[in-house]
Amino acid sequence: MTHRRAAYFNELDASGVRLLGDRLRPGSDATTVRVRDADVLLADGPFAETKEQIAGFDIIECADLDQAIEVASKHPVATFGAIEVRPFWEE
Amino acid sequence: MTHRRAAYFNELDASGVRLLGDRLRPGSDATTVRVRDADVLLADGPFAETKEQIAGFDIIECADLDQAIEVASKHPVATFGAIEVRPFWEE
Amino acid sequence: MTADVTAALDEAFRAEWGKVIATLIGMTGDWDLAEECAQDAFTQALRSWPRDGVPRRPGAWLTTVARNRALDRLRRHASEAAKLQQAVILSPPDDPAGGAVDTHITDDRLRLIFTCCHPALPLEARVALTLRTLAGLTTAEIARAFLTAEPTMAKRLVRAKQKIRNAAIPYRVPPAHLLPERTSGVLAVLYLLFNEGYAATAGSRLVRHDLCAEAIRLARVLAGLMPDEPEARALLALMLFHHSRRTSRVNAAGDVVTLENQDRSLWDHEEIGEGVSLLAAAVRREQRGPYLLQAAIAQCHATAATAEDTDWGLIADLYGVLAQMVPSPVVELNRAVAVGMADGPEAGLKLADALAASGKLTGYYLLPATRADLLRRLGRSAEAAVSYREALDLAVNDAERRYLARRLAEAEGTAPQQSRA
Amino acid sequence: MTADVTAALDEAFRAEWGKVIATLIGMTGDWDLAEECAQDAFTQALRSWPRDGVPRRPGAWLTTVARNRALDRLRRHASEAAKLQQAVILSPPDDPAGGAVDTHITDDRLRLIFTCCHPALPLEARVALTLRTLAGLTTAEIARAFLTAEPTMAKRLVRAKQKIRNAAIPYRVPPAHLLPERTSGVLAVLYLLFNEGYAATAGSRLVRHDLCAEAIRLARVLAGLMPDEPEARALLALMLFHHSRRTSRVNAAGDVVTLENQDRSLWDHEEIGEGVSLLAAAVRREQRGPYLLQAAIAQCHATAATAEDTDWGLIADLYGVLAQMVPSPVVELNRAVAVGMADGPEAGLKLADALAASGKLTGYYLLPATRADLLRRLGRSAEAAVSYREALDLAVNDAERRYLARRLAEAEGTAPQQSRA
Repeated sequence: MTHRRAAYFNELDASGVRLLGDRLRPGSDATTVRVRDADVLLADGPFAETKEQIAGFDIIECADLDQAIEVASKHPVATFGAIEVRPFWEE
Repeated sequence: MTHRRAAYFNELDASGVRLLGDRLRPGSDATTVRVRDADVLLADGPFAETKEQIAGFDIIECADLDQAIEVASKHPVATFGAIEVRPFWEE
Repeated sequence: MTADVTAALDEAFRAEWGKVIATLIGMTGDWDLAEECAQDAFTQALRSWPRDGVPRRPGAWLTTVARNRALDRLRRHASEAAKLQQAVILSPPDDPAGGAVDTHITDDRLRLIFTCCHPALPLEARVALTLRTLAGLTTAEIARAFLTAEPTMAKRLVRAKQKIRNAAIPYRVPPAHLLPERTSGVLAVLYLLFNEGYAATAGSRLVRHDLCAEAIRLARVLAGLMPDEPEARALLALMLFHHSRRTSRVNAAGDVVTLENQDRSLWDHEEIGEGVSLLAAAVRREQRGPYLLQAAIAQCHATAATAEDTDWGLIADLYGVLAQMVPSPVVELNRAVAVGMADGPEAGLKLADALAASGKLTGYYLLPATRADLLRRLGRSAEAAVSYREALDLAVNDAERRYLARRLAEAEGTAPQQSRA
Repeated sequence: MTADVTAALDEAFRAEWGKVIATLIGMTGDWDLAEECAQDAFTQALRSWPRDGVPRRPGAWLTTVARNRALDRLRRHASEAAKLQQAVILSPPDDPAGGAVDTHITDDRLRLIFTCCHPALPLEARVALTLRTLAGLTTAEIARAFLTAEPTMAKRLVRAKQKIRNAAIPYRVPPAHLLPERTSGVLAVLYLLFNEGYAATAGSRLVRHDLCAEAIRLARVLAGLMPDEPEARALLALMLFHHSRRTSRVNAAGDVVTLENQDRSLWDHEEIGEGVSLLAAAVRREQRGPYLLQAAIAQCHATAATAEDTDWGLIADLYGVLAQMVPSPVVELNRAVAVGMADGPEAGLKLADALAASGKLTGYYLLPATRADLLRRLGRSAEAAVSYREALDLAVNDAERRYLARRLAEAEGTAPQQSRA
């Protein structure tokens, strides 16, 4: 991990905003599972055939979207990739 | 939550395989954050413009891919959607 | 109902709708509930004002009625106990006379406008939501104004409100470090709204609702709410300068009349006067934002007694500063026009040619149209004709096309030469 | 080096490569290390066998050398202490004589084949990995066999090994509840391999390496490793029946010779005999899988003394059972052909027409080709010509196209009628 990455995650963890997070192996190591007519169908690779793939995730607890955007915009990946901020489903 | 869903997740949690997991709000509630030339650029919606969107995730701890496939194939969504099994990055 | 009461209701609706909504969202956090209760309050006014007379402070009256309605509704839902508690905490003590309420309302309306214009919402949703919650336009009116089907617009509004709730877009004036960026986002939405209305008045489109008037009204509210923000005042001034020319921009035949040929006696000098004083106040702040520069340029035109009196040299300089602040080929093109007027067509053509060579405005009809005008003024009719034809191929607006066709005919010598401007 | 030693090395390579690799992966869990050490062991044999003579048990010798090499390498990397520990735990006590090693090897090879054919790998990777690790083909050979560039094939192999490691595809024979499904996956890969080779021998393609022979060798290994699996034996029998006809399938001009016109004295009767006894052993298990049915059909052809002796009635019945087990329009088409032979072209045409009406085989050249043959036999030349032309438009294989063109010419009466089959 680069110094910049480490600094970012240390700060996030220290602030208590990040509850959990990790990098995922690339899409080429993914296996997509579907069940159709009781058959388990496997496919090599991710479910979506887009060029962009999910590289990791962090679960953060924020007061509002502005705080989440601030956290996301400081993520090392934001400068060349994209961070998708998605709320959890609350029933 | 339907009975079938509840049964699946109860079993998963009881077996100790599922460490964590939750449903995400749909892509229409997502905000994608990019930083370019020090500007924070926001876009309404998810980063990938595919028809299929991520609806949730579960972090499971499995001995191998076969076990992960078994867990995935029993997920209520597997019969109409797809479950992407992605390993974590281990350094 | 007497005409007096009808006028009072109308006036109250225009002036108070946004305030009432803003207060109720601030109090309950529920956008749909806020809309319903505001609607209820206005319905109640429709019933009771003709009977009991118009209250001394109609805004306070409406807010109080709407707030009580909201509290009633929330109390009725025992399951929403938590919400109610929050509502009670957030709501100030009842004050039917409306003494202390106004400052609170002011804050809420500013929170509302920043929330409606939050950059995490799609641009068209920001515009629609602003028109619905702040200006009080109905979904049908907004749909008509944007030539969209009503169900589409309704869906867009529902989606936007859902996203605000589900993604937890905060209902607040952004903190200091976000304020400049978010403010310019709000101003951009209002200016887009204005331009949408302004373009429509010159095109073949019929709009029932005057988007320009709504944009000006909202800009005035914003400038009032943010007295320390010179750009808000400058935007209002800019809109007023444009708006002052609305009746002289198109002739009886529906053709565009260029600025130089407009009848300046038709201009709305009251609006121009207001723009001038707004701009003077804004300039005192010693910040030079893009709206201030654009307003200053518009002021040069608005305050010139005749087209010949226009201070093209100053306009060219202002475009030069603007181009440095917000690099844009359209600004460069306008600068070329100004230079063409200040220093002669030769100098303007040089800039326009450089811009054409850069390829940055390929496909934009105003580039060949500008080159054509400059070439015409240099007496190079054949080249002018080529450029007019090019512009004609790219233009989509009917009135613009008629203007270009007329110029093309002149350049080709197939029509009587008009008086040279 | 004497010819004896060369032959021994060659034989050892073919027989032992897969076993050595399988043992080393089982021991270290590292596919690349396993390949490198197996390569080292064979290099070592190349040096020492000519000097010291061929060891009594070449396989055990190679395995021991490769294993020691792997342990050396792992020891050298102090940082890989954990890996080494695991390796030591997993590796059986050294046994250079190879007494108890064989059963262990057997298990490992089965684990290897199931891992290579894991359904989470892309199909082409399964095939390539099987050829590389079990059959010992080089990347260059596999690339050539599949008409792929070598770097592409190398990348595919690297990717597959990475996925096995990173996605934790288990190195094992699947547990009972997964075994039937996974076994049929392995059989499918081997049959695909065989068909790839078989189709190539009749096309205009040149393959250096005989994929059919490799497929048969691997199927034989699998049938030996899974004596309780009748489908493994049946697949081997099926391959042998097809392979027995390899020399008679194409004439000197490169044209396809249909089964009925082949010179049966050219058939490899040793292979047919092996197929017959394999199938007899498989049938005793009282399970009827799709490979068993296909092998039984192939046996009907392989054991008929002349084309006229073919038991078409039995073949039609077998296709009927197969179609119920694995619904497939191609099986239906084959059934139509068999019925056409057993009960006359009228009955066959009825089935083929129903299939054509279903639209399930649209675009597949063998459907119009079959209909054309049936129409020809019914003397309906004009309709036959239309169908031959249709088939010709769809066929891609050169030899098949020549056959169809010849038949078309006959049906159109522009060529001398060949002897009717």
